[in-house]
Amino acid sequence: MTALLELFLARYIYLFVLVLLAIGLYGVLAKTDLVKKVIGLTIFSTAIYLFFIEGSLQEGGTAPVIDERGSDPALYVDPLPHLLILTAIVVGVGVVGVALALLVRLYRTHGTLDEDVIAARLAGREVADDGDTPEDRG
Amino acid sequence: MTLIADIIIGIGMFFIVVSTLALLIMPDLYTRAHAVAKSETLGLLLVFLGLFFRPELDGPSVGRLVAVLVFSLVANPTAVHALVRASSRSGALPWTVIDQEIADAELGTAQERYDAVDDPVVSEATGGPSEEDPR
Amino acid sequence: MMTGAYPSVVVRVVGALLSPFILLFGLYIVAHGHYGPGGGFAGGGFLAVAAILPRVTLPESLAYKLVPVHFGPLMGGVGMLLFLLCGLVPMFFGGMFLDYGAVEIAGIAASRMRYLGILVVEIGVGLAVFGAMVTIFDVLMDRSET
Amino acid sequence: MIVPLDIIIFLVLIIAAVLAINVKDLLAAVALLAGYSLFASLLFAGVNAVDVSLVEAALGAGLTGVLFIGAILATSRHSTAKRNLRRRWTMLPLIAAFIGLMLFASTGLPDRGDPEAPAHQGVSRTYLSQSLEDTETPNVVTSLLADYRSQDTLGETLVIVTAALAAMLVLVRREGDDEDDTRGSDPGGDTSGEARGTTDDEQESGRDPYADEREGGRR
Repeated sequence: MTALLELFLARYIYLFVLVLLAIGLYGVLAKTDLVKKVIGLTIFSTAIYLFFIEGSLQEGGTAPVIDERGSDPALYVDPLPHLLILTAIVVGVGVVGVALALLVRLYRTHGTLDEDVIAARLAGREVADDGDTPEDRG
Repeated sequence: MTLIADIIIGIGMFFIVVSTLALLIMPDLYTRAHAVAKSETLGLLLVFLGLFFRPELDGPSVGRLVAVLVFSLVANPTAVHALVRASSRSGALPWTVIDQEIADAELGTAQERYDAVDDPVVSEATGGPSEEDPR
Repeated sequence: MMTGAYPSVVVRVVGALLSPFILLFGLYIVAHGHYGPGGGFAGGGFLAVAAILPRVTLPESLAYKLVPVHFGPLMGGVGMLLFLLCGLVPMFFGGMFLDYGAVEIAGIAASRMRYLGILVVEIGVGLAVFGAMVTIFDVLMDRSET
Repeated sequence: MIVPLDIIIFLVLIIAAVLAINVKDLLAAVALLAGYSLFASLLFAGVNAVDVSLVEAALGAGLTGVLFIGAILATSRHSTAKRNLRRRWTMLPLIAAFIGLMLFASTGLPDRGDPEAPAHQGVSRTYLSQSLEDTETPNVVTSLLADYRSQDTLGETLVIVTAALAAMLVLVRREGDDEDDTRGSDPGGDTSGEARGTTDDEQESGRDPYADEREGGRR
């Protein structure tokens, strides 16, 4: 029993992050509303950030700001994942901005954000008239 | 000194816990917003006041604490104000205690009463005498 | 829509009162990245919030006079250009791209030079993030000019 | 980090994520998403990643929410997309397979907080011990960001500016560009297009969810 508890305490991060990944993946794959898809994408990427940052933890380490205790690497946590995730968060916000711009454009063109409706309409138009489909560019 | 700080922080945490409980058990949006706006701001104020008595506080930390305190004292009630105002404009009615028999008797006119209560709120928000929309 | 004067005087006053302080805090975060948490990315985010808060609370004529619409792409470009120029300067002194320590100015040690280079890079990153976020917000609010 | 607090925050994260995916009102979903990001930033601060925590709180919780709300007000507030059950039941085994694969892979990962983990033995030790004398910068994340790995940062900044320009390119209306706004009111064959009007009117769109809440409060 105690061995199981120790295993849980050493590994629970992976378990929770996997649950969050599953929720985000469900939002991206199974929802048909496009805004919900973007929300699922955000949840998924934040779970990835959590996984990465938890990997940078070292027992006995503090924040990677060098203070009067000297610059022994064992005293501080690993700063490299912090850098990577810091830039990844900002790029994630940029990605969300572009995705939302595309959604607004789609709504202006089609009047709906339901993925199935848009796909069916696009397929129907393509069968009806081949060349001139201005909404394809949206 | 540390004892005074701990006591004040404890009182502040009591208020925060009470406001969180109120957020969970209060019946409607207005009473919940009331709990958050008043009780939690007081709890935050007390926690920061207790932090000022901690012995390990130095000059720059005092400045940061005062800045954070002023920010939250200004921003928290404003956010609650905007939230309650928007919900009032959307037609959320305050919670009232009603008897089950009276409720059954009034069930037929429920929609009518809803419209009657809703209209003054809407008219006040869009074109009433207390209007301050500059547009 | 979201922009324009908020129809409540409390929110308008607090929005007008808070946004210069948020601007100051953003500048502090950008400049203080050497000694504590912060740096160009977070500071640029705070600067963008300071520009967006007047847009959602104050009247449009005032808010778009404080931070005009063309400021977003302009600041993004200026920040990017600052970063690139800061990377190019060491190449004239025989160093590598973005190797600020190679710049030789009398009286300033190489490590101090790298310190200053980091500061310039952080300012460039902060301006670029500020410009990008304000641009995306303006575009979503349908207020952008071509 | 205190482990029980950590677990509680993770449970809050899971609840917020499930609700944000499932709730019908999109503004409520965005509020839940902002709360999710805020608790994630708390978790970052708990493992001493202060820079990441600050950026997540400012950009992930603040600006993402603002952008989402702007887009939702420009489109439609209520998620009226119909449920696609066939798609859900085809996706669930896929997700289960993904999770199983990840669970299998995670057995090879080191324990939490292990100082002997292979990822910590590499170049970051050099960064930590050299940063102060090389660049006079105590914050190692800053010196990594702008000095040791500044080409990475250059690329990321370029990505941000490019994202802003791409959003402009997608959305800015140009002269003689009139295929917009006609298609939305197109009386085409679909039914859900008419159900979603523009929601600049708060009173109409807000009535239904609050009516539900009021009924719940009276009971």
